[in-house]
Amino acid sequence: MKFLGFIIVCLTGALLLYGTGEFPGWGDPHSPASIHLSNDYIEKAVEQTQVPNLVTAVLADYRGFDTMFETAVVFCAGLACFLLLRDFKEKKERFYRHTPTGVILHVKDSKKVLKTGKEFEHMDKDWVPSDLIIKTICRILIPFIQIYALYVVAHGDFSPGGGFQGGVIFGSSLILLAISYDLKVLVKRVKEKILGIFSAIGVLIYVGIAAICMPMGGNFLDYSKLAPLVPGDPHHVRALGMLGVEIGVGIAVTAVMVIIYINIVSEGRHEEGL
Amino acid sequence: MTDLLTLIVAKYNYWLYVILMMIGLYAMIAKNNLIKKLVGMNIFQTAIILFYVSIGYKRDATIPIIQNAHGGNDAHAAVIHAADYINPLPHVLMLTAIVVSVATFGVAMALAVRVYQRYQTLEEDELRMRLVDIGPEK
Amino acid sequence: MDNYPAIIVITPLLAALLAGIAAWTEERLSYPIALIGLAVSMFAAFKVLMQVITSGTINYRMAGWAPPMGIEYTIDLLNAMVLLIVASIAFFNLIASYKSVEQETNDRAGSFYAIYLLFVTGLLGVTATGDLFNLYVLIEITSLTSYTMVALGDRDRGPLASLNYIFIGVIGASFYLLGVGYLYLKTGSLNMVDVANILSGLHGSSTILVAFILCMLGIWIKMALFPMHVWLPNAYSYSPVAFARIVAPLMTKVMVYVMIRLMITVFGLDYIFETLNLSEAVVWLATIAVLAGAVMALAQKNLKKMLAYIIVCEIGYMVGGAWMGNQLGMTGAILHILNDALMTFALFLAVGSMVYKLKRVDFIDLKGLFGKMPWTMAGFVLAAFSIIGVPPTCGFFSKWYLILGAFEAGAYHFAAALVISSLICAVLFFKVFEICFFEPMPEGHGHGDSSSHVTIEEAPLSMLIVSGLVSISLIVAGLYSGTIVNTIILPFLQ
Amino acid sequence: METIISIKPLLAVLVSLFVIPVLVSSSGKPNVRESWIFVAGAVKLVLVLSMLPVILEGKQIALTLFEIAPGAAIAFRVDGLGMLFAIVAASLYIVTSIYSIGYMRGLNEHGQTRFVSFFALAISATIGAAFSANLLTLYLFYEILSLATYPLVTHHQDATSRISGRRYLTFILGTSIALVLPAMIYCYHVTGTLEFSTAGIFTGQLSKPAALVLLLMFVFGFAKAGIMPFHTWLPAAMVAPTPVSALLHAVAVVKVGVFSIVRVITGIFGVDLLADFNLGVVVMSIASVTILVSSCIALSQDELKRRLAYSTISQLSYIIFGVALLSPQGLTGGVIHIAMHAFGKITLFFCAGAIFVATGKKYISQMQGLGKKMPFTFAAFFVGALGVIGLPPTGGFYSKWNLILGTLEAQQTIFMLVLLVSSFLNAFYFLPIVFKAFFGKSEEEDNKTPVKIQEANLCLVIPLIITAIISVVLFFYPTMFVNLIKIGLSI
Repeated sequence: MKFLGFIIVCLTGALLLYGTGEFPGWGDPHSPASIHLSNDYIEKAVEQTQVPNLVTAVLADYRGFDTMFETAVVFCAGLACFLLLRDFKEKKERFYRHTPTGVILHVKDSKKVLKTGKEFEHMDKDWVPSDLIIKTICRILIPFIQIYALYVVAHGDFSPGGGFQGGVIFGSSLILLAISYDLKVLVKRVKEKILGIFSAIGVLIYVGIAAICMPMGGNFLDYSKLAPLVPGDPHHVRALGMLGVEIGVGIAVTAVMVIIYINIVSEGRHEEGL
Repeated sequence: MTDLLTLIVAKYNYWLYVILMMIGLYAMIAKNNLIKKLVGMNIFQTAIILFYVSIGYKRDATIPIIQNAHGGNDAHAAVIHAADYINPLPHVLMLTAIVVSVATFGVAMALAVRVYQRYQTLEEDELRMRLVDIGPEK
Repeated sequence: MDNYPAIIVITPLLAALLAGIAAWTEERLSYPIALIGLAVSMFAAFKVLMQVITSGTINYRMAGWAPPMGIEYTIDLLNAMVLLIVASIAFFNLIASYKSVEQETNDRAGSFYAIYLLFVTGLLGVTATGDLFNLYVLIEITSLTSYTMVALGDRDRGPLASLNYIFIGVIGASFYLLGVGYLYLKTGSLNMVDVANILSGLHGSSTILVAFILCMLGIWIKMALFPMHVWLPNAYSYSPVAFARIVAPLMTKVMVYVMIRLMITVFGLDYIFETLNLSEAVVWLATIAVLAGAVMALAQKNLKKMLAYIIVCEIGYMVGGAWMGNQLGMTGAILHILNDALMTFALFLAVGSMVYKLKRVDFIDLKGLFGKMPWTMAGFVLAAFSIIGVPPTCGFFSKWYLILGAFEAGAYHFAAALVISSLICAVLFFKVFEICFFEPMPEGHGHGDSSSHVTIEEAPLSMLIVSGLVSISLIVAGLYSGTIVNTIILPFLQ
Repeated sequence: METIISIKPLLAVLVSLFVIPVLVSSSGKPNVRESWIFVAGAVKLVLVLSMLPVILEGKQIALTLFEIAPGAAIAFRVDGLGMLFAIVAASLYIVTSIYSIGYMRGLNEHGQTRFVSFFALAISATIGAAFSANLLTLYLFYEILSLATYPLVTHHQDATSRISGRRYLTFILGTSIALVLPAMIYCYHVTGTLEFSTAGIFTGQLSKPAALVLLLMFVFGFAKAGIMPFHTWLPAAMVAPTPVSALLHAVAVVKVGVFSIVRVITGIFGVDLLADFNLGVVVMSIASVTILVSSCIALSQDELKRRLAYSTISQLSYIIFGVALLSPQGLTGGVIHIAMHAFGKITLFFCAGAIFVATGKKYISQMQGLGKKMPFTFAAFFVGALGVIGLPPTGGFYSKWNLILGTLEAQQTIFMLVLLVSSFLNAFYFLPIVFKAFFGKSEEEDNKTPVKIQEANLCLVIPLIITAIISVVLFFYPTMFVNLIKIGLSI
């Protein structure tokens, strides 16, 4: 197998290199790729869409259709992880800590569930005493991370950023919560049901905005036809449309990030993670 | 020889991407551990991203964000030279490709977890033996 | 309203999202939502086909941007036909699948339907799009969903099979993506028509050659052309029947469509057959694929596996026909996309009903099935005849065109392979029939009472009706294949 | 030649298809079911006969259903040959239905509904083949017939029928897919049409070797005609209930095979082409080998039905032989033998079945002295035997006579000898049965345990008497069939 693999790899590499023979030099400003379409984008995009960040303009408008399915892919991944891993069966054995004494109880049968309140605390099997410093620092950091994420989403039109980036950052803030405290905290804060619904709603916002354009008399995704619906300068309607879909993307990505994380670290049990 | 060198120097990042991709592909084919295969898969996809991004690069040009175009309308005033900005399209495409590969990777990880839950191993040869153990197929 | 092209693809997506929400809030709504979504999409596809037949190709600009800057849907006769096939098969399968989904997905029907609809969305998009990169994204949607489904089926082997499927699938998709990259680097465009125009000046460029090879390799891996088929049998036989019934007829056919689309629209037949002159080699490959698929099918002991290998063999038919380099062959290949979709659908419908009743479909489980499920078996027999190529079922007529094309191209080995494979298929299916017809029902096995006298236990009515419809459509499609060729395929090829 | 567009041929084909659902639905009530069979059979016969006068006027009836590709449609055209075959099949279908009721009920077989349904399907396919306007349609019905007969052959659903069913399919389906299909498509590829025409469809595209290969592919490919070495399915198929053997293996199936070969020789290649290439002799020699060998084998068979089967094989080759003579006399003799042999051989099969039902005896050696107990049956058997041997006063004589004239006409003296020899062989393996039956000492007389044996029930006896009478009548009035042939082949 190894040898065969090696042969295949070498053949592929040779093929690809053979192809590079006629490539234009790297960074050649006159290569077809840099002439044919990109010039149109660079020159026309701003006046057509009022969005100086060309990547966002192309991503969310010219090729917005791609991006919609890309978001659908994200949604699909979340759904897949849920379907594949989520396991609603209760875990067999549980560990509780009696807060006042610090005594640890080991409950064998899954039926018996102690009420976790101020007296008992449900804890992970391989439990490490949670570190105060980490907890505190993360508690301070997380809000800033989330603000930053929102900024990245909102400001994607003018500076590097956009729905995906923002969504990822926001999701990672939540994941940080799960890492610094433990999974139960996250699951308690962000209900699984909410995540599931939001992952769909995020995409729905995108598809919805795109679909509304059709009854408004435009083609699918044609934001310019939304002018009657949105207040303000009709010039900016495209930019606003993009902002809308970026928000949708952000929501979807956040939700899916968390879904994937929760399901994978807890093998779908949602009881204890890393 | 020298011209080969010049060729390589002129397009070294294409050569790099090819090498990177070969590494990834080899890992996917030859490695015995499923997680290693997954890592190989990521390297493979990253190589492609490198390739696309290098297509987009343009000598002495900056990122495709139009300067002093905030607020839009005065963008007409500032005249835009295509030569000043690199090609935005490959970056867009790669944004999509990255998301796709992440999604795929997520699903693959989930599957790996499932496999581990069922067989308590991720080594292919051991898995094969396990499969023989559980007998004829459903 | 001229938005039908978009609606075909969008409604399943919307339905998928709503079903995804319903899965969390009101589970029983998800099925009707899915049903409505697919019905609308099928209707739109029908309208589009009619429109294309009467008034020529439709160009639909996403976001209203003119290509190549924007993404465009270019719907001509070919993909209008394929769109209708995909949408309608997805719809009817959904009708047939309600019971088996209940049976197989433990209380997660909602999410199942969401994935199912996403898969259909992907297929429809792949078929409709006129943009190379958009094609890639949609291929990935279909792949991602099918990875999931495969893993959901067989508890023991599903996940592992699916993981291997992912590795191969990713390689395939990435090859295609690389091919597109090479094309983009040379042409600077992603719109199929635009690329084709620029390419016409670039014949003989090594980069384009590599791009072509990469694209073809990628698509071949995705369509499981021998010897790149290894993922298919497991993937199809481990996935839940509700899904196997749609992935088996559609996935490979749509990929064949993509191949034909790339050959005709992007690279151009004259480039492939005159500049490169690869026809010989690929037809030989197809010949081997046909024979290998048939022979491997002979070795199977499980009905699903056997059918999976028959699909591998059928793919050989279409690839061979498409690469024959003459109009007859191409006609045969395109006609076979339709016919093979129908036949495979009919076969897997029957198998689905069997699985629903018997749980297992190893050959030994099929004893006395003619007595037990006569109507299901009737459908199965008809579909089998179509695969074997017995007139007047549709399988015969596409075979007719393929063999004619082979004769015209002088590819007698391919014609021989077709004949041999239909002989082998005859052997395969009559092996099954004999078990179902001669061997009495085993005691104490199967469903309900295991008394020696056979009791009729048919599949649910929904399955029977659908499989009845499809079986009839096999014959109708066969008898009207002349009309189909004259109104759709030949005009497209001219 | 004037052509009339009419839907009658289609109806004639479909009538027994339409009746199948009725049969299935009335599976509980045998009498209702059988009455429906008769209705369908009668309607079919009437439809066929209603077209007869038109045909005899020298016109044709045509109907194109589906245009698959230019020159290859699914279409019907009723001409002399088709008419002849259709009349034989349709009329014998009714007789056989009566017979099969008696037989199936006499032995109360299982799955009678399935039996009659597929029977109806088979007869539809036969009529369809008779009325086919082109090779594609003919092939279509040929295949349908093969598959429709499979459940009939394997009706008993036991090990032996499984094996013989397997052999049946291997030869019938295998050859038709492996040989006929490519040959047919090649013809279409070369000429762009598959329409039967007495001039043939080839206009000099074929070299002699190519023509030879194609011809052989067709002659062996239509394995229903039982040309050696593709004959073994026929004896194997004798495990089927006797009505099946009678209709399908004396009339429908085997005759469709022969009919197809006749069509190919006269309609695809055209007599003249073959004459130019002088390929008739090849076919004739193949046929002669089959005739002689199978006759010899028949001599050695003790089971009556197997002996009949082998005699069928040799008789079928007579027809091919006659057509391959490529001379008017030969063609006439060959084609008319389709009819003559049909009536003769079905009589024999009916007798075999009747004997089996009445006495449970299958083997010729057990049949000594039965003639006294079952006079009508054995009388009919005698007539049938005469018909097959080709002696007056039976129609068989007429066809034999024409064949021999044909050989003389074509100066093929050796082949004439073949005919004579084989006729003697026929006589040797049939007549002794009758003589033993009438004059031999029956077993009961040796061992004094008299077993009560009398004629089988009327449903069995009447049909065989009818067919016997018909085959005698045909000796005196063969003219209609002859005219049909002359019209059909325009000779």
